[in-house]
Amino acid sequence: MGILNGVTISIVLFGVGLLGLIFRRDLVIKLLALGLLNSAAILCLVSLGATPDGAAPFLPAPAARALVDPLPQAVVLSAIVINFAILALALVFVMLLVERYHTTDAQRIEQEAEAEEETWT
Amino acid sequence: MSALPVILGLLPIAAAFALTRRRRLDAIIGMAVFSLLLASAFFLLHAPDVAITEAAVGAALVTFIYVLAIRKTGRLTVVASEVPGLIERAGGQITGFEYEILERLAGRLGLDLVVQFVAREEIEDILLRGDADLGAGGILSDSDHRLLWAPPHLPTARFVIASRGPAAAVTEPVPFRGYVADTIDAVRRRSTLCMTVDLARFLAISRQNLDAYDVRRIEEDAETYAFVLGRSRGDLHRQLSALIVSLRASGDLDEMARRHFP
Amino acid sequence: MDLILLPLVSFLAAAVTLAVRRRSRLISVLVLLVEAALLIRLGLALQSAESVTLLLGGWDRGIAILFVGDQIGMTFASLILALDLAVLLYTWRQELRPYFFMLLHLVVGTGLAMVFTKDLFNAYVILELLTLASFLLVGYERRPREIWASLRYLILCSLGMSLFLLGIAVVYYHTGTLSIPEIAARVAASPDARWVPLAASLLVSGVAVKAGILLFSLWLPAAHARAMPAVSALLSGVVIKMGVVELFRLSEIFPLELTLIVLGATTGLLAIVYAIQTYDLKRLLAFHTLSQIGYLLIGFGAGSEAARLGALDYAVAHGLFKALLFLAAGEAARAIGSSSLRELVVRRDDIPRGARIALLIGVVGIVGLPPFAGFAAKSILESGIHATILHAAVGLISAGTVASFAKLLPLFRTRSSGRCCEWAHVAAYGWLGGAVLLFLPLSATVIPRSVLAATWRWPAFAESFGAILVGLGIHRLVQGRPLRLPMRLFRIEEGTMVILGGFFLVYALMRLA
Amino acid sequence: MRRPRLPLILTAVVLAVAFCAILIADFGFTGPASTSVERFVGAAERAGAVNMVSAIYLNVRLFDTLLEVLVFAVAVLGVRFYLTARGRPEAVEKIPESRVVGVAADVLLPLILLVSVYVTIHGHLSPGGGFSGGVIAGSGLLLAAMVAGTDAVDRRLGGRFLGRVEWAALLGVFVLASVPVALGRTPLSDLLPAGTPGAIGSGGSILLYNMLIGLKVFIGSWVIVKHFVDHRGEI
Repeated sequence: MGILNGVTISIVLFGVGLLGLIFRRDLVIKLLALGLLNSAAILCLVSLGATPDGAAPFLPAPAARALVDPLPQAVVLSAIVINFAILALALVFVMLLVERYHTTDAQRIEQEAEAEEETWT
Repeated sequence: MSALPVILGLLPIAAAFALTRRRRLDAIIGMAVFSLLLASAFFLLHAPDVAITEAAVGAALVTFIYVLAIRKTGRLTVVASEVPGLIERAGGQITGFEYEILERLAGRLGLDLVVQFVAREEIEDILLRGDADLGAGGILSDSDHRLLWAPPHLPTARFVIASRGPAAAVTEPVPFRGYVADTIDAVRRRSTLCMTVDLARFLAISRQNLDAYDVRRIEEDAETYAFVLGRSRGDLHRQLSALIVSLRASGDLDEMARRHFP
Repeated sequence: MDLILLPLVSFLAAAVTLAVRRRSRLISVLVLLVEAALLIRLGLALQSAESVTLLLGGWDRGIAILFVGDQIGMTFASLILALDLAVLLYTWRQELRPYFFMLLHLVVGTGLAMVFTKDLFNAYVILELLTLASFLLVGYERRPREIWASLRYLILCSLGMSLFLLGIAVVYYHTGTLSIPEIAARVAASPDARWVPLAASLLVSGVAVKAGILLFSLWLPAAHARAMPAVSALLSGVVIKMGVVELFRLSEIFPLELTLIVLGATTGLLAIVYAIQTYDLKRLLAFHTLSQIGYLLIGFGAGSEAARLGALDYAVAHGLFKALLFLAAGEAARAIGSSSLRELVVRRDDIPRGARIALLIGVVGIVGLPPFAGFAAKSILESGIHATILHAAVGLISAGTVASFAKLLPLFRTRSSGRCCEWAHVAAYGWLGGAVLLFLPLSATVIPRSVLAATWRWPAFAESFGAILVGLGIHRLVQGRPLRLPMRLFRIEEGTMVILGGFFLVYALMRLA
Repeated sequence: MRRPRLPLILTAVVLAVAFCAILIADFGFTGPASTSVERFVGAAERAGAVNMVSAIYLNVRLFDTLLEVLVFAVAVLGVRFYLTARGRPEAVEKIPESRVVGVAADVLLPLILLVSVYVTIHGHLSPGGGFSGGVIAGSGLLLAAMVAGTDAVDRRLGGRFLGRVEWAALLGVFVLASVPVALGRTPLSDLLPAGTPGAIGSGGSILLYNMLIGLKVFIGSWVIVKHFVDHRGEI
């Protein structure tokens, strides 16, 4: 399948997501990067059993072509929903933070939060 | 089946494109495009169930809520050191002379005004990095050529603060241009001193106990306060200059000054 | 059948709580009673058999979700129910919404599912639900700093779970199943395959983020210290332990001994340094929790039966006294208005009597004074460790524990008896404190006599008192000499990189083994 | 507040690249997996569902799905809890309406709802299921909200009553899952007959689950969308 198979691509996507998570300071974009990480893992699972000449997992099975493994597809549905739940809740929390700190810049929020805190060491 | 490698190849490009956008709206739309591509990849990988769910959840619902949540209008980000009378927090709100000018500027430009309070010495760094548009908070006009200076909006009065007692009488006042916090600290320590300070520092100090000092106002307006902008904010600089000039011409500036400094 | 009923009852209760929206407390108590009965029945069934298995839906092995009730599951399930009761008692007089009880049910239910499931993907879903429920619990009081702590918690946990999902993909590609025993059989058949270390390090580092292993979970103390007392107790007693349970399950698949020992030792020692240097009571407790996770991992990695039993015993003991400490610390901090130790010491007369006694019992348990909880579990654990270096590491962690809790001693130097406190809190303290004090007879019901005998020999006593003396010495030594410890690591950016670094560490260890 | 310094940038890039390299090298991906699909064909035949994915999703691995529904419920609950408590801005102005949107809403909304119902109740026969059906319908209501405002849509749907239905549907899912245990059968097994594959009434309880989940997710995603519309533009 060459280099352009789903698994390799998903690993590259994971790398892109990691860099986004580290380098983008805006929380909204950090969350998008987080979603990308999860999507990458999902793509990885779905591409495990995929063959170009396979058939979607519906009965009755066609005689000529092999069915694609349905299990990764089924479990991935849960993963997509979980991904959504995390993104929605995190966004709500970002909204609450913005109300208090007036910024979505992670480092600035960090500084303000540290400044508010009594010394604890 | 030749479409699959193409779409798979596009995926990292779309993701990298989305995550490097400067504007959040662009990034969100970019990720929506990514999700659609991903859904079609799932379809071509013989996973129609996953494709439908990804399109409905990843491409539609997530995009909706993110687009709804973010603000479409731009912001005017101001970094300021807190100075009484000029720009200060009072009861959950921000008030002051400079803040009022900034509000008018934001209103004129149709931007949301966001003020972040930082230490005085950080303002130049932040502006040079381009993390904020404008610096405020009793900044004395300076000739720092790395930054843009708006026309002065307020002349500062000068105050001499001298310790009572025989030691002070012979000392010449030295100009004290340290940061506000340093000045307050000096007074709080009740160290023997004799110095001249500008209006902003005086206002800050006057909240301390000044029993131990003689205070007198010098009627000589040597210096002025001005806003400071990053080098790349030329257009904003023009708008702000025009605003200050028109405010001064209409007399609003004097009226505001009287209101904040009775 | 009881295996699946335990979590299902909790989930049903969560749904009912929200649908009915009143009498939430009554529902919780009923559910707790039902679950206790089910657990006792399960315990009786385990008397006659090594383990109870259940294939959900009656499907074939290999495709069905497999539930197994064994000693690990039983132990942790009892701990979860004990803490559930403590939290219910403690919050009895508090005004709480149905929302809180629903989340409580979810945490308990997911915990009960977690301890029995032997399916990798099922574990993933459970851990995510646990993450979300505890995320909302941490932010329950809606203060901005809590919100920030909890958002970091969510982001880093979710990164960990993405790693876990990738690990699942690797495993499924090579084995074609998600059931842990089946995977273990495949791995045993080809132990040298290249994908094994990769899969192990992805799965382990994913879970480690949840389990509070220090390299991966630097963000965690912030989240713990910020939550309300009942929630902190639950987080450190249940939520973190679930990550540890999954690590134990993973060690059935992969040869993780070396990894567990190295991770355990670093976690234990690093966290104890932070704990010694921390002068905020709740943070101290949170950091200390991490160091105790180190104990558990060393116990499990050491490989002997006694060490394993000791680790399980210690997990329960720690859950009990840490919950006690968190609850009492919460009440004390609320009475004083600050959780800073200096403030607490200065105004120690204002601490309610019940909270002070509870703190004392907790400290006695935690420093391992014979014959209470900490001592009993530690000596069993140590009797199973044979390598000298591990002994040294465990001893150091014990001494460090004493050193970090010696800071609390001035709290008890007071004549005033303090004002009386709420009966609800006293009931919770009584329940947990009683368990801490009577831990030895309690664990005798579970742990074989031959293993338990190790606690009554003089070396165990000597070791325990030695650790206390050394700890007090360290406390004297470092008191008033603050050390600058890196705090940047608690940010999201650095946290992400540290998690990646941890992945490489585990990978290297797996290749070595 | 400094920009990340060079060593930090380098470390991050090296870590990420090394991570990808290890993964690609050690994954050992050589074409599609050789896992046997036969066992799942057998399972789907026993469950009576044409769509093998839904047979696994709602029968073989039903417990995962139950947890997933709970995850979604928690998300809805969290959004509602945190955004309601903030109080909504006094006057939530309508999203500026354009003719295009109005016409689109009139034409598209019934179509969207129809599709979502089809996707939901044909989940065991064709791609889709309760979850995607519910999300499609719930976010489709955004169109209506853009034209009429969230309050009007909410009133039309029956406001408070809607909340009750949502939790009743959630409760229904769990009661349905508990029935086999109550009757002393294997937990989480399917009591309804498999039926003839391909017929709408086949697939045992899958159709019931799909409908309940669809209802729950429909209301849930509408609640989420509604709250975000009311609090839009806050970041």
